[in-house]
Amino acid sequence: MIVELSVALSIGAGLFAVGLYGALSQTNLVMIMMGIELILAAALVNLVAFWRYLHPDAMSGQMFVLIVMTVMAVEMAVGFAIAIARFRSRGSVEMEEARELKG
Amino acid sequence: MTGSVAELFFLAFFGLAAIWFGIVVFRTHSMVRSALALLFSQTAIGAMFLVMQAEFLGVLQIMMMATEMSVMALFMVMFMMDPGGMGAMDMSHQKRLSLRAGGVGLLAALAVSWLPDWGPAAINIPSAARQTELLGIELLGRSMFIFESAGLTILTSMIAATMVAIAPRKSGVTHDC
Amino acid sequence: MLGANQGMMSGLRRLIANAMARDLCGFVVPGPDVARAHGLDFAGAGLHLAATPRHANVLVVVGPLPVGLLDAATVAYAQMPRPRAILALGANLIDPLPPADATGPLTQDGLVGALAQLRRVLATEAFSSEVSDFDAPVLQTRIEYTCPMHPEVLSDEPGNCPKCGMTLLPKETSAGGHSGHQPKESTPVHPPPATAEAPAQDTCPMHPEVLSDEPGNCPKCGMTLLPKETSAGGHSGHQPKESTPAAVHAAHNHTVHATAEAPAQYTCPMHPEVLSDEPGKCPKCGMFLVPVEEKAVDHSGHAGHEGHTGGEVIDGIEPHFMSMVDLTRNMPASADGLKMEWIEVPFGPFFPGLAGGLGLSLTLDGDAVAETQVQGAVNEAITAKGMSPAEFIDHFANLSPLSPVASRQLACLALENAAGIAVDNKTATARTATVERERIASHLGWLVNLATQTGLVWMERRAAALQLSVQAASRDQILANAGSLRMFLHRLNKTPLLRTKLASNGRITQGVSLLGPVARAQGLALDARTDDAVYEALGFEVLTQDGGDALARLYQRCDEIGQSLELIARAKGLAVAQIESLDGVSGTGKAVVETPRGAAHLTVELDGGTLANAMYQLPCAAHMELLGDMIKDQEIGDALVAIGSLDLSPWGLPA
Amino acid sequence: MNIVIILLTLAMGVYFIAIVEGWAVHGRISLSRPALSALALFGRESLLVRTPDRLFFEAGPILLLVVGLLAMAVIPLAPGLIITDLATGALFLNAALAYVLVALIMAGWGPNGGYAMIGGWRFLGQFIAYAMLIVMPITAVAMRAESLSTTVIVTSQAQLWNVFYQPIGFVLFVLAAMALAWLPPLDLPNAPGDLAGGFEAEYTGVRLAVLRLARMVIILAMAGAIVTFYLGGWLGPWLPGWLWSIIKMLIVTTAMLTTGRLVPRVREANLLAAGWKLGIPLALANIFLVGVIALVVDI
Repeated sequence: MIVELSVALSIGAGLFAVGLYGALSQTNLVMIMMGIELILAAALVNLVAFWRYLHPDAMSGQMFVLIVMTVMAVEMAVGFAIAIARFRSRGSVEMEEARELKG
Repeated sequence: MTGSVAELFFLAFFGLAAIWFGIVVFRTHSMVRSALALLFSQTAIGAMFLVMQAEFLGVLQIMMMATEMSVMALFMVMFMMDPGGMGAMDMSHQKRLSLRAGGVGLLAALAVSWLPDWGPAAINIPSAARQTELLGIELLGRSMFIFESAGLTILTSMIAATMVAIAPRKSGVTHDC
Repeated sequence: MLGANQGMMSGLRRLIANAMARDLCGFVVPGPDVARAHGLDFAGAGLHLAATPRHANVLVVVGPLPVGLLDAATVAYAQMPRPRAILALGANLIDPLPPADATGPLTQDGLVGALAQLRRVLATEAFSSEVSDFDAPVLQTRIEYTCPMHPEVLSDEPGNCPKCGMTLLPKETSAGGHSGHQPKESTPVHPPPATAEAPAQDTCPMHPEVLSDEPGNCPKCGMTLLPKETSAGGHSGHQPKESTPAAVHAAHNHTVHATAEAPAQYTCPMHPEVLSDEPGKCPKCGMFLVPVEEKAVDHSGHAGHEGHTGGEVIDGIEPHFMSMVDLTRNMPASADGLKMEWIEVPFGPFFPGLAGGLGLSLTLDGDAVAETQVQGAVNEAITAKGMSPAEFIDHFANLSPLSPVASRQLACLALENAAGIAVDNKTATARTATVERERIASHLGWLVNLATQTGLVWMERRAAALQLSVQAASRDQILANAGSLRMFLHRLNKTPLLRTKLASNGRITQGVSLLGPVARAQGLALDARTDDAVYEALGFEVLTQDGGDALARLYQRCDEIGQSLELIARAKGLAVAQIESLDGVSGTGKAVVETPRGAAHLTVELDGGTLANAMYQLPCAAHMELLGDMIKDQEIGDALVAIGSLDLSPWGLPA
Repeated sequence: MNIVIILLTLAMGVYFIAIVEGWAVHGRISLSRPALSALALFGRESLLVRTPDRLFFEAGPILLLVVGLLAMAVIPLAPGLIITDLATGALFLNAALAYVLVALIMAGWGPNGGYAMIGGWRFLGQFIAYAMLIVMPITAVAMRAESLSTTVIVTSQAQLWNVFYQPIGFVLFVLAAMALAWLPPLDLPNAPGDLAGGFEAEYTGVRLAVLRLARMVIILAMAGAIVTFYLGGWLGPWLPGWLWSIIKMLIVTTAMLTTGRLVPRVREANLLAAGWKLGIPLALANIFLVGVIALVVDI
């Protein structure tokens, strides 16, 4: 039983829950992206915690963190591009008004 | 053992700070505050990495998020109806569903993190300098392909994002739809 | 001292007060350019200048100010942190400002003396245990409450909106007590703050000031800038100028609700032939059906206000949802196609780098200029009737403090023409040389402003020193100075990056009649001096540039400085135009003089030795109209440089 | 003890910067004026604007100061004379400096004023132009030193200073450092001629004093970074190491404070274009060259 690991994982769980709530409940695309960022951050916490408390010798754990950070950056870039394009064409980034994206 | 207690304390402290800032993100009405709360949440996570002796990752996280979230703040101001939060506008929907989903997710993740026996904790952590070195060897050795793919992905997404975002040529298309 | 800070004069405070007395930082109204034209050298007197009143502790009032500028100066004073002092040079009536702490005549000696006086006052009275608030009618505000969603709801009491139940938010209006909303006079929405330290400060946010917590727009909630939509049914075309301070989404809710109440039809975005009265999915592709928009708008007329809090639910859209599409529909789009909120920011009348007194209000889209408003003339027209000629000449010269000599020359010429007096050639040449001297000084003053705008500190200092040395110098002194002047111009031309900064900035597209250096930089050989026999005798030829941008205007003015130096060298002396008296003369006379900013015209009617009428036309009026088109979509820095390149003088223009 | 010495150096350096800046702006050297100005600022009222975002308004200047001090923490003045010798010092410096942006956005947003807000967001644009030019030259420096630790970076220059080893990186880094410390001609966020003080425009009294102090600390930290990464840190003959560090830092600050004022302020769009179209390719070329040299030559 490693208390630190469980604490770190619980914090990851908390971040995940907050992020999930945000991603589902917000109406604005940018706010939804914030929720997704939080979910990814939760993943980061878990990865680092596993690396630290279980396999500190295996650097692939840290490398995975780097990849997730890249994914976060990509998500931002793509998300903002969509936001700009949508705002340009429709004047809104509210998801309520983007129902054709839901289909 | 004192080291472990201190580690536990700081882990919990920064972790709770991260969660609290994460909650602030969705509770404040001011969009700049929202983006900066997310920044501080991410910074607290970076501090957690430092506590967990992943120095390179921690510093990297702290550095990257400053830029990312500042850009986020700019977009929030651009794309929200009420970026100052003066109108105290409600910008959420399907609240109950979201709360339930979040709650279920929380419980499941908590159960997974506390129920199993994770085995003994690792004792020997490489020093920060050694870690950086090992990480470099990992990145440019065994994981080079993945690393390069990530690099290419980010390059592609940069270009694609720019393409999508720049103004379309005016060809009789009105923007008033 | 009225502007003292709260606190007893204890030991530490005494030290601080002494430090303050030695570290004076001034904010000059109407502007350093006017002060320099009067021969004031602040750097020489040991007074640093601040770009904003917030960073200053001395308000320097230079010369008598017209009423409009005094009000603006009062606001600037209110924005200065205490302890603050007023230094009035050659200005007696500065109401509504509090009485000056130090006064002096409008000369360099007067400035030095007044500063010494001020230092003594500051060192002893910077802190006071009894501090009264400064108040003036121009600073008054009144709090009104309004609904962020329904701007038409206005109330003197806090409470809830009768339409949607939201809490009403306070906003400030001027005490003038008009309920029509003018953007200039209100700042919306945050609750009034608890002022932090020290005596409650009247930081009046409401005036075209160099400070920026100002008029009408909350840059945060930006909602102020939204177009005003008046009725529930039709979007009445946006009028950005008249937008009300509180957020204005009157219409959009109604439209959304209308879609619910009206028997709207739903269609598939992919299959337009699918029409249904019920929301749901498309039988062909399974996509969500969307309401047909025109139908909704048709019915919005009877949607009314009822049922605002009602529970009608559209598929996929929650009740109370505020549609951003409707909100942004009528917003003006910027050049890049994005519909962003605009903020209106005042630049001037005391903005560093712009001519003192020139009040501009720029509507900014991001940091590009979307719209420009010029606040126009700063002083009243003079009523010449009944003035004696000498009186008229003085008044007319004071009308344009940036080029008083040329104005004096113009007045004298016109009066002499009216009286039929002929001036001998030598005097005429000497007078002309004085006008040329002023041209050099004025162009150097313009270079100081350009340097301020572009951040070239060495150039600012050097040009200011040269201007002060040339302005009142004799012919020999000017000629002795000519070498350093030419060297300065040479170094200016060599400045790296200045060329790229100015090139193709401030091009004029409109067909407005141009005057002076601006016209000549455009390639038009327009110069009142060509028709002048005196100039012809001096061998004057018109110089032109053909760029038509800010760079060409810089080169043009540099060339003109050189040309004026030559003209002064050829003339044998300097003399300021003057007329003793014209007893009992009647007649009409006209004259035109090429001032540093272009040709100025004056027609006077004399009746028995006093003036019956005077009609004048000063050069900058036409150029004022250029601003809007010239700086549209420019980045602020460039826009300000472009405005500066016209060398506008707001003084003496028709309102 | 280290901390005391470094803080003393910092205080002296800041005072020196104030004197040099007074000279650059007002054209005369006054030894007492900075002290008087600072005292006077403490005596002045610290106004709160009418409707601020109070949290950001207060936090902006303080965060800026903290960031400057954190950046100073990894600058070595001599072997062992450093507050924390992190294994990832170069990256840490970078991370700390990224928060200059955050502080400026806060300070710009907080006062609820047009000039301030434009100034704050302008700095974001400026950041996007210069950020890569901070990171990439540091990468090349770290490649040569084979470490991110600032002390190792200094010792790696024992044979040849990096300014000669990678001159392209040096020029880019100095320009980026000037942009980071918003020194003229890159003083877009507080441009006196366009924005009348920009994000500073609403600050008065003590808050303004903190803001200006923080800015000077940042200038000093950037000078320290330039000295550490490119000018061989404490390395030098005859004099003790810490003196060399200080002398070099003062020379670099003087150069940074004075030379930029000879050119007009750069427009943001041009800065972005230069940063991305010219700066980044050059920085990549620099990394490539350093890599090749490091493999081929043994210095």
